[in-house]
Amino acid sequence: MGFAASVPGPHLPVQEVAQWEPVLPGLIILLPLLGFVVNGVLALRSAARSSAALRSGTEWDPFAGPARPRTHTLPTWVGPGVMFVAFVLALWNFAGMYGAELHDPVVVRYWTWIVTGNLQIDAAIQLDQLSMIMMLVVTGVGFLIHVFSVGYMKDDTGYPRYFAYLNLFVFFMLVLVMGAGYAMMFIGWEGVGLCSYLLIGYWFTDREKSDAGKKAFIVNRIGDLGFLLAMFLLFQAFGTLDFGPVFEGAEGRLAAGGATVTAITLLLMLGAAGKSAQVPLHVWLPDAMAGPTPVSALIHAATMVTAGVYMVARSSVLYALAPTSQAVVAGVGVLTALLAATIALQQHDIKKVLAYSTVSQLGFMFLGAGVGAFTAAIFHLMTHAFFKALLFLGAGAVIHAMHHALHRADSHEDAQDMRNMGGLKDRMRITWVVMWVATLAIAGIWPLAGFFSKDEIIWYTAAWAGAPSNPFGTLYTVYWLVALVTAMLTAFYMTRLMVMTFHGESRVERNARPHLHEAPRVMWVPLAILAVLSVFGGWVNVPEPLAESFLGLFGALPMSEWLHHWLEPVTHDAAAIQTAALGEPAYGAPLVGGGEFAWALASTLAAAVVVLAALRALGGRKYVAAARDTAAPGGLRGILANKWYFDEVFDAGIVRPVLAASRWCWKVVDAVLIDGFVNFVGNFTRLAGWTVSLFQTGQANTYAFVLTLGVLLVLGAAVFL
Amino acid sequence: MTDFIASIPALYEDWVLHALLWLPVAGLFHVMAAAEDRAKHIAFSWSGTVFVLSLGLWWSFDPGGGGFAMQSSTPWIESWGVSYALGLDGISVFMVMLTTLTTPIAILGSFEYIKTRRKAFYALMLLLQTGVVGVFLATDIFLFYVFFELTLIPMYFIVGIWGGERRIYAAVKFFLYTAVGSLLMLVAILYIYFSSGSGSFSYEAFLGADLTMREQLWLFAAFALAFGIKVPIFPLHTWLPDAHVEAPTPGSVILASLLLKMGTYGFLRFLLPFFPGAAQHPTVVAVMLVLGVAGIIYAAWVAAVQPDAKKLVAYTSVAHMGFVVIGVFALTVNGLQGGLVVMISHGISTGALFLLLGMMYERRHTRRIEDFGGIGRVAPFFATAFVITALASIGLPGTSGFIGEFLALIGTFETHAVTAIIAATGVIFAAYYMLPMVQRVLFNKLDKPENRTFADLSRRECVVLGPLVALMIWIGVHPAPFLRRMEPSVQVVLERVEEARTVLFDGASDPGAGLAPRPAGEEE
Amino acid sequence: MLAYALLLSAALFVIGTLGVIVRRNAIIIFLSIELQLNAVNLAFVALSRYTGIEGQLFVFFVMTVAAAEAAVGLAIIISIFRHYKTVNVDRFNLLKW
Amino acid sequence: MLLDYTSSFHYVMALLPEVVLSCWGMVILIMGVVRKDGGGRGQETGWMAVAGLALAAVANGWLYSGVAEDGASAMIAVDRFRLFANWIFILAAALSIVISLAYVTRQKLQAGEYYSLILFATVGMMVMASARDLMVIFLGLELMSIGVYALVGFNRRDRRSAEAGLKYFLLGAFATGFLLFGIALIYGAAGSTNIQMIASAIGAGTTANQLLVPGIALLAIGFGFKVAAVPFHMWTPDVYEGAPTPVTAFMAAAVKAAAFVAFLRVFVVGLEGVYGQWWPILYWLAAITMVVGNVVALAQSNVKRMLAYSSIAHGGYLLVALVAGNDTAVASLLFYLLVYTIMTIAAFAVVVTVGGQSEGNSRIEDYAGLGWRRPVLGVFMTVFLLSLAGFPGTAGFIAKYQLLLGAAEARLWWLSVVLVLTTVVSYWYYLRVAWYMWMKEGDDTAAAIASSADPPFATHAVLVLSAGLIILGGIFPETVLDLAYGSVEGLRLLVAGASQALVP
Amino acid sequence: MTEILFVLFAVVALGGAFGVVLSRTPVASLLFMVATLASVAGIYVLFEAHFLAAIQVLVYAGAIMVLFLFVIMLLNLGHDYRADLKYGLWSLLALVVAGLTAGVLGQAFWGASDTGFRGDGAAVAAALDAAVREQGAAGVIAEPLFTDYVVAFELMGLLLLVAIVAAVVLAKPKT
Repeated sequence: MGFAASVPGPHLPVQEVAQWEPVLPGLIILLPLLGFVVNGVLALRSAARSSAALRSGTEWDPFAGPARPRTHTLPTWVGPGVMFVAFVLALWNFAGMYGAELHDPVVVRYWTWIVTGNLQIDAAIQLDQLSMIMMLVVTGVGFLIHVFSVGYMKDDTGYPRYFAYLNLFVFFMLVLVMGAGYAMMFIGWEGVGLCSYLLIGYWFTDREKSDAGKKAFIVNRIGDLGFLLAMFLLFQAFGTLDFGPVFEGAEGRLAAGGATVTAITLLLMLGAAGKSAQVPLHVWLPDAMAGPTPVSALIHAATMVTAGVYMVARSSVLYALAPTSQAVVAGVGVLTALLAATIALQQHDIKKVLAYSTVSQLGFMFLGAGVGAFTAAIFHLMTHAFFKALLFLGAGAVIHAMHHALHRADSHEDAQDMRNMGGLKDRMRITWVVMWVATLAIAGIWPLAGFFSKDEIIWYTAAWAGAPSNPFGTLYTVYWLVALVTAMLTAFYMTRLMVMTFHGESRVERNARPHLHEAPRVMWVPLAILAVLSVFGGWVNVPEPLAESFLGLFGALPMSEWLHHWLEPVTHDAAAIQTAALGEPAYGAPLVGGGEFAWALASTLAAAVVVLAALRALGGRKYVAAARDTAAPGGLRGILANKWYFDEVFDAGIVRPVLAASRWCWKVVDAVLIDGFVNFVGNFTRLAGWTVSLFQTGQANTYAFVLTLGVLLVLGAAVFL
Repeated sequence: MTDFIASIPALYEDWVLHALLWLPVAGLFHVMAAAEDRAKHIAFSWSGTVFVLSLGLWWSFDPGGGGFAMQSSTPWIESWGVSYALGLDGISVFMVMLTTLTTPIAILGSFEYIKTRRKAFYALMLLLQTGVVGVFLATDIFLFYVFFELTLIPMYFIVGIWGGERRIYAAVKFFLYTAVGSLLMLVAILYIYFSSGSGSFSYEAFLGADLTMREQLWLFAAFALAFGIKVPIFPLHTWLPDAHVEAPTPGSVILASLLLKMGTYGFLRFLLPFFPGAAQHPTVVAVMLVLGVAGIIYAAWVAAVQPDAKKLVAYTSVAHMGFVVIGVFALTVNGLQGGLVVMISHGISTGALFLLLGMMYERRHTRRIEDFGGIGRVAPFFATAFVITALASIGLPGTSGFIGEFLALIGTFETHAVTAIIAATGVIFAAYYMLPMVQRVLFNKLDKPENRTFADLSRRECVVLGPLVALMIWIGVHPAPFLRRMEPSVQVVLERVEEARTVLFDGASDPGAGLAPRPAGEEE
Repeated sequence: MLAYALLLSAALFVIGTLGVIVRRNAIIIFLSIELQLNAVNLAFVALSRYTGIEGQLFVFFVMTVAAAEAAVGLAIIISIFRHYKTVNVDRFNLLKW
Repeated sequence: MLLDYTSSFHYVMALLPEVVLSCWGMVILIMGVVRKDGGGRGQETGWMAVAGLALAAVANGWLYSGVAEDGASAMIAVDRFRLFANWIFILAAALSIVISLAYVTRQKLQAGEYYSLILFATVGMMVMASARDLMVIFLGLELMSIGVYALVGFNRRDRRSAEAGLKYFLLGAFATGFLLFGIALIYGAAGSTNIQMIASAIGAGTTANQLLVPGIALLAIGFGFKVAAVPFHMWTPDVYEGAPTPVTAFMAAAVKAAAFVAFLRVFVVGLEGVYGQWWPILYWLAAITMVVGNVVALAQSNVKRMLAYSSIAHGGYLLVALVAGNDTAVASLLFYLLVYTIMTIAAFAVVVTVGGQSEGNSRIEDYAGLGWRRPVLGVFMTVFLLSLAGFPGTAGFIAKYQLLLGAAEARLWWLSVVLVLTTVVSYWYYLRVAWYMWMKEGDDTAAAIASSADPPFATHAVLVLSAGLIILGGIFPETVLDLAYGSVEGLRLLVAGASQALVP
Repeated sequence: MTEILFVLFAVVALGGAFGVVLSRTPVASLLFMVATLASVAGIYVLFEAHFLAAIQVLVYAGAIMVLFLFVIMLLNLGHDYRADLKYGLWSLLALVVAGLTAGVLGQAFWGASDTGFRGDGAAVAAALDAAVREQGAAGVIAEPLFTDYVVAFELMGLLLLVAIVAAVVLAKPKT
């Protein structure tokens, strides 16, 4: 026996399908990791300096000197830089894939990750149309947000740490969307959860903020449990967790509508609900607004929270096989959309409104994914990434301005409370404009991005409700109606936000008002780009009838059904299964009766009406600044202001009981029962010893007596037994 | 010359196991002979040398067919059939390497912590290392038992002399608790010895013992008690928090990283192969799984409400070892391999956690979580290491903890889905106990003036933690080399269980006949 | 006859035992022990009629031993009397528990 | 050389160690009288006694190495069992004398009488080991007992010593009565007191069972007293506590060993045929002894008294070997006794050293911090305690393991379980001494005690030797183990021959 | 005749024994003991053990008991009238235990009759009587004492030596 080389080394990258050669796909993932490492080292160096100062009783201000220290200048280039290169690479690959008209996913294997007797998981990435879209969104929007952050976080002492976390987040997000199997996806899944945790609690010395991070992580883990269990079931059913074999074998191995596939999809749904903040696991997302605003834009609006939608879309084949799960997904989605929208009506924190708006929009995406409109869901995911990122960044610009102004005025007013704002439009023109663009987009006003995507989801809901053999037809109709109402609510609360923030009289602290100013260029340029995307982003997936109609200016606008075709290879299996099971969807929408065009027209008009009505109704209202606003709303408004009491119910129903049970386990079971028993055995033995030793009276008579007693016993036993 | 170089591998394989086992004893004498001040350096050098030596195992160990490699056997007490027999297989190789790694790290980590009676301390540490390595290397049951018990004494003194306030209570509790189990196991060992009729205490001879189901169940109970206390399995765990809280840092590290592993190692090495029938008896499996799951959930809950950071981590050990228990008794290859990885991972991450807590204690002389807060601001390197370790401990993908728990759970799911589902909630509860501690120690306001002078990691402490953190991530990212090395041995265990299934459960005409002797026993 | 002798021997033996238990005077306790030895001697003698001369021989040995014990025992009693000024065994309880 | 007892010279040869030792004892006695002790003189007398023991050991070795016997019905057995046991007694006596040297001088005891009594008691033990006749066993027992009675009460200045002497004497004599009654009944039942004759009578079925059965019970009681089996153990703690510590050591090791050896020969050899009659008695005695001995030891705060209870517990372990009764168990009894002798005397040597002038410092608190103040004493005491507890790495473990092996071979599972569980109990009180020594700092009194606890050279030598032997025996026990196994051969062979010869 | 004498001696012996245990003064106990010893000597005679009967009276009742008396007198305990008998529950317990022990022994001995006990008891007795006639009462005992039991005999010598040494050591006054 020598130095055996029987253990094979890591696999060289192996490419399974050679129809198209991806360009350095691994580098797309690695670049953000590289950024993380560089920024992380810088962060540690700067933290070391500041902590050394702290220990000696002073504070280290990195911005005090004439020039910023290198630890605070390098990240400016490294952070967005790696994102930019990654985005370019992603674009390059997109172009390649576009040209190759790829049908099957390209899987690139790097090394064997886990290998046991009957399980092999490779560190592999999968490139297909869906992951490509996600990569573009993640790197593209991510890049813009990085750039915005340069301005937003400029004066934060933890600047390098911030970029390290942000880069790490993008790394995990890319792993999530590019992983070639559920296991890889899970790495990213938990990884982004970690980064979300770190970034929410970025200002970790603030108790509330770090609480929020913790809450996000734990709630996410509840969802992760579902994901984990789904993986176990998948492994049991398929013996692998790779996407390829699972989806190819799904129809053969799993009975359509059967318990297994339903269980798998419901468990996946649980995972998705955790990550995408669906009811009832949505409670973490509003709290997550504790993080820096660009983080909210990137993680809690544009990318991470949509991972659930991505996962459902990715598993479209499985969902198509499980109509019940689909109905559940759609139901959860629509319920979430409605509840979140109602809550958003009564929030005063600008970020909270956006957070609930995000939850609501994610609900729409789930609705889409649930009814089988996977493309529509992804489409909405994409457009939502644009306009919600824009909204958050815009809000960030507002908060940035407010914060500076209040800081200058030595005011302790809340910089995020809309009751302290008002009339900002005069001082923040650009922000005001782009925010309106985004608001109209999310409200679903033609021809902005949100109109096409949201519209499509609602329309598909109706269409599938009318599918001939859909067992849940009625339910779908209800979904559709709720979705409609929610869409109207969306328009309303967004208008409310705009009105309270930018219009009317200024309620800003008088001394602070002069200090309000527009965001620097590094911040508004990304806003502008996103605004453009919010306008035109929806044009990539316009059904032909619409594009040919008045809404597409009779084909004059560059609209196409491109996304639909692009995602065809990913979704057509699911579509085929679903159509086979439920029948063709009813292409005439209910109530409206007509086709896409009539419906679209009606919906955009309705949305516009709501926006205008809201403007009128709210525009004239006098708002009271937060400091003076003591009136606690009652009735339904109170319920909404208190977010339907979800947190309270969880607290009383789960958190406290578990805590109480934990205490009980510790103080009673552990200390009294188990340890008590153990100590009892010990003490009892010692006590017994002591008791027996009392017979040792020191008197010879006693000893003789005991001896005789023994004699009697032994003799008696011997003679009689 | 070239011949000599070519012969080095064979030479290495001939003596390496003996060297790993006895070099620490040599170090012990060296420490005893040295001056008080130099004791720590000497001890570190010896254990470091052992570690370097053990590194060769990574390349030279050949998993082969899953049997023992580098076996050697010398008669020791011939009249009893006891021999000094050592061997290494895919199960023990990582345990040995974990030992050789952890010991120097624990010693290095104790440089500042142990201020009094250093010679005695380091001598005991080295003795402990010999004991633990012996447990993992012995292929003779008598020899195993000797080492198994031998580890108690140094630990008893380490806890009792250098421990905290209630050190004596903790030390004695630890000692008696574990002794109860192991002595009953001794009786069981003798039973098998006479049942096998081979007049030998070798591992193979014991495998050849022909035991009926009834006998197997009794013996299983005795062995399971011994190992279950060591692990510790749920209701037998109360010695652990006390021992951990009172033990000095290096003691806790060794206790968590190595001594607990002796229990689960015993499961894999003895319990399953010796009593394959009992191990798959439905009632036994049910009991073990329930206890494993109970440990996971219960310990996580109890951990979550501990005010003492060290006690918290101690309870997490119980939870982690619960994963090993269910993985093992799932009797699937994934479960067993997962259990093994959890053992390795827990050894690394919990060891690191104890080192970190020790550093906290050295700086602040308190272990109460509420006495900290905002440490992240004053000690960024410390905080980074702490967070990474905590994440590895709660099984974040990309760290070693995930691989183990994932495999253990998936393996359990294959045969006992409900168990796995309940156990998987441990994933949530892990976050539930660990994150609040991280938050309350590292985050929140730096509002206690004493904490403002909390020093960051020194260079020595970086050297202590660096390898552990690196390993956590390495195993998390690329565990395949580990998994490949352990698989054949795990398969051997499983095959034995399978074999017994056909004999004892599936259509055996005479269940009383028991297990047929293994073919391995016939080969000579 | 043998049975009666043995019964008598047993009775004497048990009375001796009783004496050891209920008397406080060390000398009387010792005397009771002598009584027990005598009972044994009686048994030996009775049995010797049925098994041979050795029985009587043993009585001879036992008497010698009894004499030796008497010497040592009384010496011990004298020795302890010097410390306690009594031979009441109840007083000798420095050593207990 | 073959002993056939045709010449009375053969008797002398067969009893050579005993003869040597008896004569030497008289020489010591005269030495004591002639030289008048006091000063350092007593030490020389002591070393002389050790020399005599060495001579006896050599004589014993000569017998062991090749003397055979041909006298099935001889009263004296010349088998290796006896000779191995003799070595144990000699070793125990020698170690006890060595640790007595300083004590005797310090307490101004009469060295000549003291050492000669030890030697004579040793002769008694050797007789017990060699006797193949109940009467000779009885005489040996008395020889030993009378010597030890005197030794226990030897320190006339100490009332505790006197009290212990009286209690031991009264109860000892009392128990002797039972033993003697038992002998009488066995004699009546089997027609002989010769062990081989008894065995053959039982084999031939010519015993009177109505006498045999109570006879066996009474014999068990008589021996049970000497081995301090519960409930015949009541004297042990008091006597062990009160006796001069070296004498306690001697009693704990040698007296117990002698009683066990005789016990074993009578029961395992002589009464083998009625194993069914006596094993339940001993089984329960063993179980109760182990439990009570260990459990009550927990309650002790005096180290000497704790060791007394510990010796009761060890008696319980050894009874297990008797119950098992197979060759492994017999060998284990021998080996255990040897190891036990070393470790218990060594432990008492530490107690003697710590005890100081007044012998009063034997409370557990007096040991606080001793380990760090007197590392040599501490380390050695720890080794001895661990060995007494039966921990791996020490000879005590090997001995206990062999005992269990014997029990397991006899399939005495429950007794084995009791044995190991009570062993766990014993860990507590042994470790308690260790934790006082190492884990407590101790107050000024303890510090003063430690500073005066300077073992003299002889005691030091005993400690080093014992610790060395214990660890050596724990790691390389093979040689001595084989010797013990070898010593079992021949124990029963003659019985088989005798029964053939006797059956017409 | 033998039976009557046996009963007579037995009654006296038992009475004496009870007297030993129950007498209030040590001296009385001692005298009762002498009575018991004497009656036992009488029973020896009934069993044809004349030599032992003689020694019993001479050595035991004579020498040893006188030694006891000396000690009692030496320690001035002769008139120690304080009851050293334990009454009450203790004596009751002792009685019960002793009674039960006696019962067990009696139960065991009841069946030990002449016939069926180790073959023919009469033959052994006859052989013994013949030996006594031939060698004399002392000779019968002396012969095995110096042949088969010579070892025991020598041991007895040693035993007496030890007893002397022990007695001397212990009884020596404190210096």
